[in-house]
Amino acid sequence: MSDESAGGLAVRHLTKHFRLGGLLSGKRQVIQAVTDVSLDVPPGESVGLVGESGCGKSTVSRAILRLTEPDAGEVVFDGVDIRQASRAALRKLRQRLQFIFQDPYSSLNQRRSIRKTLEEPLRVHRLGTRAEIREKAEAAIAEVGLPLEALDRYPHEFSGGQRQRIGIARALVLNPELVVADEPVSALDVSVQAQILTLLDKLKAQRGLSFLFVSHDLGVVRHFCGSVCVMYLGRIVETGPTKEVLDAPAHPYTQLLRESSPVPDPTRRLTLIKNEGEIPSPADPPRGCAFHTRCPHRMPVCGERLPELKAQAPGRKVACHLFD
Amino acid sequence: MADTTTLSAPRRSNAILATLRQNKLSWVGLALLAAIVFMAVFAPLLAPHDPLQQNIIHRLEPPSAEFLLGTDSFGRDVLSRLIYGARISLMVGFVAVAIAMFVGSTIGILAGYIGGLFDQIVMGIVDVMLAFPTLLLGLMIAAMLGANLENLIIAIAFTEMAPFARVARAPTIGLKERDFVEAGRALGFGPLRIMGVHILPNMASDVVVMGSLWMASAIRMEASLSFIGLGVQPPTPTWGGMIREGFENILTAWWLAIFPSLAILVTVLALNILGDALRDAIDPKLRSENAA
Amino acid sequence: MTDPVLDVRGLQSEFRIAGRWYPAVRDFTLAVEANETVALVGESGSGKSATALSILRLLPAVGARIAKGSVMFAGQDLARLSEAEMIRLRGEAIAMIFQEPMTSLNPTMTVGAQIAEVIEIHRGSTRRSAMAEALRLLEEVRIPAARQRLNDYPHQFSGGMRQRVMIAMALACRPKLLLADEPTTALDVTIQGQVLALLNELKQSYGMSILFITHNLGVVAQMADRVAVMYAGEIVEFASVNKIFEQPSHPYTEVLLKAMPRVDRDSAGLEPITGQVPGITALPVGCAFAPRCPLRQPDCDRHPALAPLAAEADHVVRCVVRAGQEAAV
Amino acid sequence: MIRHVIKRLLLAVPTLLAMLTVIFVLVRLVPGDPAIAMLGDQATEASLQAMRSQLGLNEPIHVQYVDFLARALSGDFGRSMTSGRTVLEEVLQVLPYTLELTAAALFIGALLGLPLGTWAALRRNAWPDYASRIISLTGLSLPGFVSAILLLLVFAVHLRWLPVMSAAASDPVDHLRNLALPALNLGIIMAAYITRVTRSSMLNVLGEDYIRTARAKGVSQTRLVLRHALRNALVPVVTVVGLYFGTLIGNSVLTEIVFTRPGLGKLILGALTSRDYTLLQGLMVVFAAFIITVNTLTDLAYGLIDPRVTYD
Repeated sequence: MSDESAGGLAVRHLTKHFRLGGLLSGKRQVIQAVTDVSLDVPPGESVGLVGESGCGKSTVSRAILRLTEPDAGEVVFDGVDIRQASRAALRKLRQRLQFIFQDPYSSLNQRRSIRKTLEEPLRVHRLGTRAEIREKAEAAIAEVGLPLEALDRYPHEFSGGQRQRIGIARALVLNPELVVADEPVSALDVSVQAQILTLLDKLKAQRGLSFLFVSHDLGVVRHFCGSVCVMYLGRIVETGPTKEVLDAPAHPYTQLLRESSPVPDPTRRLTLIKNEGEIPSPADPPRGCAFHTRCPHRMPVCGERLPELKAQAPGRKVACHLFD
Repeated sequence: MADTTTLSAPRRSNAILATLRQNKLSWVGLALLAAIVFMAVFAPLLAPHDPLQQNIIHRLEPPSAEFLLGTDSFGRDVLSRLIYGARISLMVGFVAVAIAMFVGSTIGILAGYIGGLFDQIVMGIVDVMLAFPTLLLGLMIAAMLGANLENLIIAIAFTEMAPFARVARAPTIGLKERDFVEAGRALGFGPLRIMGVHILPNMASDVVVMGSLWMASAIRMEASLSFIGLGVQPPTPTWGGMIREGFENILTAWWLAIFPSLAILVTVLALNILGDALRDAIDPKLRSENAA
Repeated sequence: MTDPVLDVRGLQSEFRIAGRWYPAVRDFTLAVEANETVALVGESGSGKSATALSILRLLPAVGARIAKGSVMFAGQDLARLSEAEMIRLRGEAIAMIFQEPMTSLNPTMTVGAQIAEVIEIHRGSTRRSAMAEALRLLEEVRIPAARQRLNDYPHQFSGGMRQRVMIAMALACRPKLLLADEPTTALDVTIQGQVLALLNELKQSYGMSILFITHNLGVVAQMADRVAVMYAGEIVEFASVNKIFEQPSHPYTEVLLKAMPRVDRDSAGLEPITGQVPGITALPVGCAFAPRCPLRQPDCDRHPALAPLAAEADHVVRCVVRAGQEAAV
Repeated sequence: MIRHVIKRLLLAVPTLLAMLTVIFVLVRLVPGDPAIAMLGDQATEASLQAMRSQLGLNEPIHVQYVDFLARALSGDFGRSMTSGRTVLEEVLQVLPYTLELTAAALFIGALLGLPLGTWAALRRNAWPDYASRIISLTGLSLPGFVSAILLLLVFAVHLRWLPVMSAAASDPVDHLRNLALPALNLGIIMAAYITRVTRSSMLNVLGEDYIRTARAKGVSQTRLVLRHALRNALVPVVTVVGLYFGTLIGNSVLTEIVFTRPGLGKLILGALTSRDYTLLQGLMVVFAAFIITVNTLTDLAYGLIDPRVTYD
């Protein structure tokens, strides 16, 4: 695989299947949320993870921080496998990897002031004296563009966009190197979304942060991410530099995704290419290539054999039998 | 600073108090409850007669100027016994619910947070306990342990543990999935900190509200057990015991059964009104409906 | 040109909060022509959904009211009809579809029964013929194996399929006007494409008009003939779709367009503005957008009226800076 | 649907086992010697020994457990110590009275509670709402024996419309007259619960998106309530009826005592006062079986009301 330079994140063959239903309750089924996903986030880079609901993009992001325990695979950060790490090592790693959530309303504890929310991680990790911790919290709130008075208020006093800033500040206090952001702007209105994206741009540039950026919005990913991984039903179907992938998508699913994304330009209305069928359930994915049931280019082989994710051009990989 | 956002003016928000202020009925409940607690605390000062003093000459007298609520078959003053009876009812209700609340909600939080097989087994047991009629369960336990104050409290506390476990578990599971708890895990917080600092305060109000409703139920149960004869034994005055005596004389002395019945009704009703109002206040769905 | 299908004038809808009435929709004037799609675009809190609910008089019975204005439809003022007359009209001449396909269908009735119900109510058909018509409608919105699915319950359908059922239900009585409130917002983008294409096709074959409510400018560009941009309960700009995107004239419209990262080309940098949409209890006295506006002037303290841009009668803007001083009220 | 029924029936088996286990543990947790408890302090050592072996107390605990389970599952709950008849005979003799009483109470409860709760929800924060809330709150604050005594004082003692004692009667009219007050007593309490839950569940349903859809379709108010809202609102109502069935049985015990009516309640009280240990244990098993049956019926009712349940 590509370079595993120090400091970066390397995910290898990550798999997570959820078992639903038990002995007595419900139908027993296995949701194949993520299967054999490998990706790299080099230091200082932003990698986008896009796909539609149920494609497993959120599960990947959560499994990386062990918010859900993966079934198999490796998650290596700066040479340490997070899944094998000792308790102490994991505690250290937690400081270097942080998470930003989608819903600004549920990501903050209603009953704790912003100051407590921001100081708590520093206290738990014993990072500095009382005065130092106070200073760090104040620096973080200023860095996300909120006034210092915000520290002594409670979450319900803030708007969605402001809460998202606080969530970002909380992720920043531990001074992480990599931030995993799960749809951080999709709950926000366009004008507020632009504010948060601009803030994240600034943090990326000033702090040299790397991002794994999960989103369903190709426009947002094009703006924020240098490279992109497209997922469909638990697997990565295409990766490469964002511009190239979006301007000249190779995988038929990426093409469909790109052509279905509406463009704010009435002179370029979509003449939707053959777009039929539903997204299959991850509990019962089709055999072979998971996309073959909807694919306009399907061939007999597509229903039988799983296409491998292979290099198709420099920096670009596609999992499709068209490129065999 | 281009990207500094401004804050709206700070607003004082204590939605629970605000809702209580609006709900006039809750004030009635609160006032009634305060009066009953006052009566229980200052019973020796308020009672016109000794509740245990028998007086054969005055037996089964209807309400009069001297005996405002009449006398019982031993000639004891019904009003004084009623005032002292409040002590047993409130004490049993409060202590039993406090025990049930503590044990039950600890079980509920642990089951909800740990989840998996542990949760299934614990909640299975809780469900079986819930399925038994509380009164029957209390009846059995009190009968087997023997009728006295401690056993009465144990019996009631035991039957009411299961509902508290259920009440504590549901929000725990909801909160466990919430992003701020996940954020705590991502930040490296331990399970005790997450349960104690992030989950407990967010669900405590649910449990406390249930507490006031279940205290009503505990007082009802105490009265029922005393009525059957499995409560605190005579001659100690209890409302349930007084009704039992009144029931035996129902055709001749109506006042014996009526007044303790009303006392129980008022106490339980006051607690239910209060609990209801509190529940409305903490339920964000109901609250937003009220606001709009 | 013939009369417009829907002609709303000076509509004001209010909500009661803590005992006082506050306007969620203000001075709303808009006409929808026959077989035309008018998009109502704005962020949350802009009053676009409240507008649609006001037209169909579906605002909550308690705590909400239409305070002013008229809603002319087929020669009647809907704001003044009795509830019984409105019931006859809903689902018959005007239909509505909603944002959440997962919760907008009754979980305890089969989809066939839910579609047939509209026909039974308004056409007085028998259950049998209504079900036959329901089947035809399901086929028309391209539900695969419609005959088998007629007696299925909503939970057996995916989100996209449920939205198709909603559309079938809305079309059952061939309405003249369809109110579509964010019909694709909850759907995945590839499914959104399917539903938008279907709506465009049905609009042609049924000859109906659509009032399409959305926050997504990309969807607006796909669907609309004319566009009304809403902010804080008011229309701030109204023009043909080409004008809106080529020559956005209200500073808020410009901001919206610049703030949206595009999939088809690189954006050098987004140009966000600070602040957020004001709540309906705290509306500024003058221009509602002034506190966030880069073009703000002293005159903006006065509340501006919708006024045509110079020499363009069909492009109106609520801005003293852009549409001339004399328009201020 | 058939799969659903089978699954629910299978689900009842482990619950029954769990309940039997709880009963077994509970009975054995009692401090002191049950033989002494039963025969009294004056009993001779020989008669105590005989009692212990008769109760199987000399066996190791796991043998006792298996024996208890095996007997219980085969319907053998032992013999009453006082009457000498089998527990099953004792129970079957009075069961019809309790069943009749609870069924009548459920009927009255639903008849009063469903319309009252619906009306309150439709007139939220108007007088029907307040009235129904106060009435239902009072209803569920009343201990069963208090309301029973109040009813007795008013209808039997004061007005003399109905009999004070309601024992068995051969004449059907007398039978109904005997049933009237106890059933009304339990029915009022049940109605209080049903009113409350119907109101809140109806309020929830009326706020649902699909109710708005129905209104947008031009559905009239009556049809909206009867056809779209009521069925969906019924699910929590059934849950609560199932859940409060235990409370209903508990209250039926008190009711039977006050009205001196035969039934399980009287039987249990007799067992308690005569310290009839086997009868008590047997009665608990009968109650457990009763409650599991009700819970299973409740689950099956969900399947009839809500199609989502049967298809999961």
